Amino acid sequence: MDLLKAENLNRSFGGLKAVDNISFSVGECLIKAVIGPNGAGKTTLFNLISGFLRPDSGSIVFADREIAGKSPFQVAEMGMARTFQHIKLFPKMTALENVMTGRHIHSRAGFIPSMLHLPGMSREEKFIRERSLEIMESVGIMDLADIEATDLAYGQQRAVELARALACEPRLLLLDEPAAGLNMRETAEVAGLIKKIRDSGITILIVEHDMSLVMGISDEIIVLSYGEKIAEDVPLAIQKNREVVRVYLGEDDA
Amino acid sequence: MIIELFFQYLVAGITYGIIYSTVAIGFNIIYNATGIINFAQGEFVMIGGMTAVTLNAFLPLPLAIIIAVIITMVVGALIDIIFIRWIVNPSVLRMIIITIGLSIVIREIALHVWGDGVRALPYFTGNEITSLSIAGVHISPQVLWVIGVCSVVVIALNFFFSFTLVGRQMRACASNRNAARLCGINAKNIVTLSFVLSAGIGALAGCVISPITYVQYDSGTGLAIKGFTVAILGGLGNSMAAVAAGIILGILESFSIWVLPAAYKDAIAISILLIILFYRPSGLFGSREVFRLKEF
Amino acid sequence: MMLKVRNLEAGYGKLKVLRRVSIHVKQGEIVTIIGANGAGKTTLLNTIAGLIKTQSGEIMFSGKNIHGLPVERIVFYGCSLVPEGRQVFSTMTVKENLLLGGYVLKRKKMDGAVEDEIESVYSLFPLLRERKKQLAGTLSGGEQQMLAIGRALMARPSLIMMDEPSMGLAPLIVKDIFNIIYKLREGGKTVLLVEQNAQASLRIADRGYVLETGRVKLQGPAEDLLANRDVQRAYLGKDIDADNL
Amino acid sequence: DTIKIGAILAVTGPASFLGSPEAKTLRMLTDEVNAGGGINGEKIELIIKDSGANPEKAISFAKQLIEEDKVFAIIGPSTSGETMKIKNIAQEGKTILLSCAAAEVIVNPVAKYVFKTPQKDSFAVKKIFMQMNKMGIKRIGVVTGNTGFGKAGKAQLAKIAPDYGIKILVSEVYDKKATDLTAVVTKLKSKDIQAVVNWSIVPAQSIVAKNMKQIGLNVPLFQSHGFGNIKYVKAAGAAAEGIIFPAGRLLVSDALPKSNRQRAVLLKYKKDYESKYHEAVSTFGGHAYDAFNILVKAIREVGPDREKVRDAIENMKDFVGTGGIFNFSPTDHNGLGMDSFDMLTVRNGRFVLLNK
Amino acid sequence: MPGKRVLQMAGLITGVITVQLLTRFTGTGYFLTQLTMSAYYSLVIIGLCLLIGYAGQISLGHAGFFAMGGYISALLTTYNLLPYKDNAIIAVLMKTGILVVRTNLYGSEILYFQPWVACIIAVSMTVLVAYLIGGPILKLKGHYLAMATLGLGIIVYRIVLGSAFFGEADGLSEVPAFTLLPGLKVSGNLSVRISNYYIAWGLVIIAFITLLNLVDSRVGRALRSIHGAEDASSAVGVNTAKYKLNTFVLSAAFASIAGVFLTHYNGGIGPSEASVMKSVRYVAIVAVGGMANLWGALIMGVLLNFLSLRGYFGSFDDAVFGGILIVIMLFAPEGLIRVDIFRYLKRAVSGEKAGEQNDGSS
Ligand SMILES: Nc1ncnc2c1ncn2[C@@H]1O[C@H](COP(=O)(O)OP(=O)(O)OP(=O)(O)O)[C@@H](O)[C@H]1O
Ligand SMILES: Nc1ncnc2c1ncn2[C@@H]1O[C@H](COP(=O)(O)OP(=O)(O)OP(=O)(O)O)[C@@H](O)[C@H]1O
Ligand SMILES: [Mg+2]
Ligand SMILES: [Mg+2]
Repeated sequence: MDLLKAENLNRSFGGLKAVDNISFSVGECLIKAVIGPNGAGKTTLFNLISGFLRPDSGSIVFADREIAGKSPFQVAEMGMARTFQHIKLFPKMTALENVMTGRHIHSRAGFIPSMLHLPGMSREEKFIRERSLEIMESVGIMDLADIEATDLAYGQQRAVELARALACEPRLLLLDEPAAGLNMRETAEVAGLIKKIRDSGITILIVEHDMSLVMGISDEIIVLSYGEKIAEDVPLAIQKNREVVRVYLGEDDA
Repeated sequence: MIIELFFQYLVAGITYGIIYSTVAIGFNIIYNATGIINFAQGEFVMIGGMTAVTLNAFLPLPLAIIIAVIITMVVGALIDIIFIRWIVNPSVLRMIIITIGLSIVIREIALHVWGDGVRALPYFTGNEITSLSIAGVHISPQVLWVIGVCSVVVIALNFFFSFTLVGRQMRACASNRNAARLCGINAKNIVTLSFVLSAGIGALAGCVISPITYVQYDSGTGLAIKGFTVAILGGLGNSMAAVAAGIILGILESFSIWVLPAAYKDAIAISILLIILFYRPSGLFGSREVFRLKEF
Repeated sequence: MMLKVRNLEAGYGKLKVLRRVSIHVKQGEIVTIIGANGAGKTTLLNTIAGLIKTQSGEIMFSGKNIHGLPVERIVFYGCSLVPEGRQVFSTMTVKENLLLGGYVLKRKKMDGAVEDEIESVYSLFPLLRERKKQLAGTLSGGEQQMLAIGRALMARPSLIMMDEPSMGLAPLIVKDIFNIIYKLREGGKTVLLVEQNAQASLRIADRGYVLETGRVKLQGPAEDLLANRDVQRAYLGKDIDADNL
Repeated sequence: DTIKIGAILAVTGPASFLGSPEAKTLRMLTDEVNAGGGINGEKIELIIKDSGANPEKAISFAKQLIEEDKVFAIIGPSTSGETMKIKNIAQEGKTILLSCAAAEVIVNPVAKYVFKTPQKDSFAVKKIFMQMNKMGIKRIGVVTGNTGFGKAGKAQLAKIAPDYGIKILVSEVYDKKATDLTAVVTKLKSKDIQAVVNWSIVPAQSIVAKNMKQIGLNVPLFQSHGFGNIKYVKAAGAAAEGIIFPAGRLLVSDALPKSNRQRAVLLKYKKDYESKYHEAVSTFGGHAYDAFNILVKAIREVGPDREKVRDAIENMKDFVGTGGIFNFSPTDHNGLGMDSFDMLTVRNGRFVLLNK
Repeated sequence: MPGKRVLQMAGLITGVITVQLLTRFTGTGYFLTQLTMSAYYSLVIIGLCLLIGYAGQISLGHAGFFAMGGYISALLTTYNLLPYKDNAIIAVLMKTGILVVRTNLYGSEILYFQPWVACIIAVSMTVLVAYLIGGPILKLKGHYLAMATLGLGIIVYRIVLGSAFFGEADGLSEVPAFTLLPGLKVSGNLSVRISNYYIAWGLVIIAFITLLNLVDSRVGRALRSIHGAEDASSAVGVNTAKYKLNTFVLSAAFASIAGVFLTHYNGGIGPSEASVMKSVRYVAIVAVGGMANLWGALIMGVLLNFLSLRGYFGSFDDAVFGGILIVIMLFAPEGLIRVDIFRYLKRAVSGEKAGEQNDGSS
């Protein structure tokens, strides 16, 4: 069963076709990677899927529902979470609060109940906190919980962002360059983490330029170039694909 | 008769519009260099006008205007040096509030320096009752002066910001101050310069419009609101757009008086502004792309 | 000696990040600094560039004490920084970004050189030429990184400091970038490089430093560091691969 | 000991042209009375509160003055809106209020403790209409500022015009801070009118005059008694020539015949004020002048007893003030008649009596 | 209700009662007048604090909402409907008690809306307007949002200033007392000064506690996240448009309620309540209080309004206010009332020495 299915997606900016008639699908509990040269349209594709951009045409079906044109929060409520290429944490909030915000769709209290502090809210709040701490623990940033998120170093911020996305308990997780700014050891750790996430039943769509990561973890890879899909295959085949090597990997890739 | 009236309203609208635009341009300059709106901009206009009137008592008009503009520029520089320059990492809201505070304080100082009297420079050409009549449409020569000065300023500024290095540096500082400094730009001086420039242009505007509008210690506030409206309507940062937007707003106001009670003039003009903003959140001529990229 | 930092201490407010850091860079060298997340690499570069106030210590650049000088002065002396996270002027075009990078040349009364320099940046990054009229903020992440490097090069710095230049770039481009860095050195430039891609950066570098929680933990010729077991384990992830993949 | 007199005046803010001369006048008078030994030996303590023309502040101050300072009487406020807000408070606190604001609603219906010294707007309006009748003007346009003053004038003009057979073809309100009124006067021009009445204060009165001339609307311009300040004439320059308006006699005090009963009072006020503050007197300061003197006169007569003083004011006759000759009665808490106005005009940049 | 909140509430209530008792024993009961008025203004300010400080949406038009509440309820309770009493609708309304008759100061009869009805209509109209206009307005950002809200304020100002039935420049006067419950009425009458002090403060405390609850909850977190990074916030499922709108409407409702009550308390309202300067004042006080700091907003709101209404600044009211803005924004941009102060006080009280080295943690 495909969790996500995109058909004939198009999106252009001015005259530039950033996403040009792309179709693909992601099966449940798989890791699918999107790679391609800078400016190929990977982030744009993510933005289309997660509702941040409206496709010019095409359809996106997520969990059997059409989501093209839906707004980001609706898509999120349906079980899709994402991270951003440029880290977007909530400033003036601690790392823990950032992650707790990620629990938004799994808690209920609205304006009036919150204002009146109706019974049951303390329990909900306590649960949010505990669950968030668990998630932070699993990502290995428990000890950063009380530090203001934007004061953290780059790599730590990435981890908080990932934890926040995980706090949504999504069915599909979109990761835009999760290993950017991490050293090789940390990258390897992230690779392990992503696999763990996948094994816990979350489908993952990932954009990443670090080939050691991509080739190591992904089940399938799509390659974009100038907005078009130029290849879609398993990692080994992609590594050998002439076109991909020419536009993206370079000749003597290790 | 109807045609004649139409043109008379049109001329009135253009007059209003040009007055608003001259103020809006000053907003845009500081905005372009710092990304903030200087709510004390109206006060530059007031200081310019007031100083020129005071000087004109014993100096010839052109000299009075020149010196008034220079004095206002010095005031602009001082404001930056005393209040703005040494703030590390200014947030937009903080700057807005400081400039609002400045505008209030300057107004109060002006009240104590000049009293609450109403003043004006003499008409540059002719006097209060001279008007040129073109096919039954009357226009005061001072309006032509205002239009002339405004056009020169806009063209010069447009050239300045798009094609000169200093202009570009100003925009760079607004976009990302640290990055600008890494390019070797002395961001603090650039901001001071932008204050000086906008104070000068504000003061010049204050001088040329004062025969029409008069100046008083508190005339800055009203002008500032109109100038801000026009700057936003045009799309922040673009002086040419400000003039176009100013004239559009002026004409709207003027024609609204034709058909509706004048008491609601501002309400009508602003309702239209709101409607436009709802459809074009970046203003009439502002680039939507740039708008999306701006943080605040 | 191009750059000499001694006992530098710096941080944010009361938080001390750098603790008595001493490094030096010689003329014509590529020196790389590696370290875990939050080790203080960015803080170190920003402090040298003048963006962060020093708490104590000294920074000598080309024989001048630049400690405490404003950023723009330091740039003028020939020490440029490509900041972390591609801080391009997002509301200006690519071309304008480059022109601003060339401001230092103007101040040095070398106006004619600006156009040449733009040409040479375009030939390093042909993509930028294609996008020269686009607003920098709408560029893709990688394109912005190229622009940031290009802009710093515009000043013809004698020392160029780069904070994770390969971040977010396609493998092909990463190779290019490291090639370019290598070429920069051949063109007479000195490079101080902060990289997470320790492997690649140590390969092109002459010497390296390992920074850990604000202290210089290790230093030495690049080959030695590459071969160091601790470095391999901590930064190259050599043995983790085996356990986890 | 002392007699406390409170004053709530718009010394700063949009109505400072009213409050500022009023406050100066009161200070001058207090000094004068105290220097002369006070009222029957008791000194006056003057407490001026600057409301900045904000009603909510006027309310707060009125309560403060009445409950806390326990003042004997309150002079002010300067504007009608503020006065109307504190009318009840004064009434409830049984404190005499001598308002310096123009609107007739202040004294109509009559509230026991509330008086006012400025001439009624209706008299100014009638004076203007009488003049129009003389000049054979039947169709007029009206423009008013959006202040309390303008509002009251607009209402009276509309109400009284039919009595004099005059038609108002167009009536427009403009902003008190207007910078140019070409569009408004263009609207007037498009109607078949024989004269324009402008009812406002502050610069707009000069702007109307200028803009009319500039667009070639060459009909007589009548202004309100608010034009009574020579600086507006200066501001309007050549455009001020020929403007007709009703005013108290303060502005033409020099030109009054020796026989005029107000002459001495006016000249004294003018001399005292101008030598002390080095600025021209305005009729607004005169309102405070009259209020203060009426109060002092009443206290001198019956002693500092609030009820008695109130009665004394209500029954005061023939008091010669700057605004005219006051004759109060239980039904008239203003006490001025139509004869308190003269029609003035501007000739060669100076105020002169119109029919002279 | 969490224990912390109960403590805070108890503290506030004690403070309010203490002040009243103090004025009573020192014979300075007249202070209560201005304390009551300041309380109502603070109600506007804490609502605005939620909008600006937490949700990050500036509004330079809140005086407009205050004025809408005040003016509508003033109009409904002063407009004499007696001439229309034969009209069928009016007759029905009279029967149901929605319209009632009173005699005014001068002995004539006035048929007007029962103040409760007027209050409900006024607040619902404000809420409706805020709701309708909030949608499109809140799509704007930064200076554009500032302009649009400023514009909204100006429109309200122009309408009340230009409309005869709103009394134009004079505003509306002779607004009757508002009887909340039998024996408890909102009125400026001297005899009910103390009860009015408690009405005002009761209202403020309730509002304040609900806001404290709100910002400490899931909703508060969502609001702060919108403030910081709207994109990321919607990516975790926050309906940013809805949250912004709700906050806008909530703060407008607070302003409107404050307007209604203060108008009845003052017995009238004038156009200056709708002016731009008033809106600016509200925003400035929020800033001086420290933006995202409800306590700061409340304390500065009461303090500055109290001083200004007492006339302590004399003719320098505006100048002093402008000066305060500049000085605080220059030297204490986080506001004067800071959380650390409380923390410090707590430490001082519990006898601990203020820790020197352990910053960053805790
Ligand atoms: N808002 C926009 N306006 C105009 N052009 C845009 C916009 N967003 C993206 N583009 C252009 O669309 C193309 C695709 O951009 P995108 O960010 O999707 O690339 P990417 O594949 O994520 O690249 P990278 O790996 O460098 O992040 C780029 O050329 C970019 O310049
Ligand atoms: N603006 C700031 N305010 C407070 N603390 C900060 C700030 N920026 C960084 N820090 C802290 O300083 C430490 C060092 O940060 P720095 O950015 O120098 O690390 P780095 O080595 O560059 O890490 P990375 O490889 O992730 O970029 C971190 O612990 C971080 O939390
Ligand atoms: Mg991308
Ligand atoms: Mg770093």
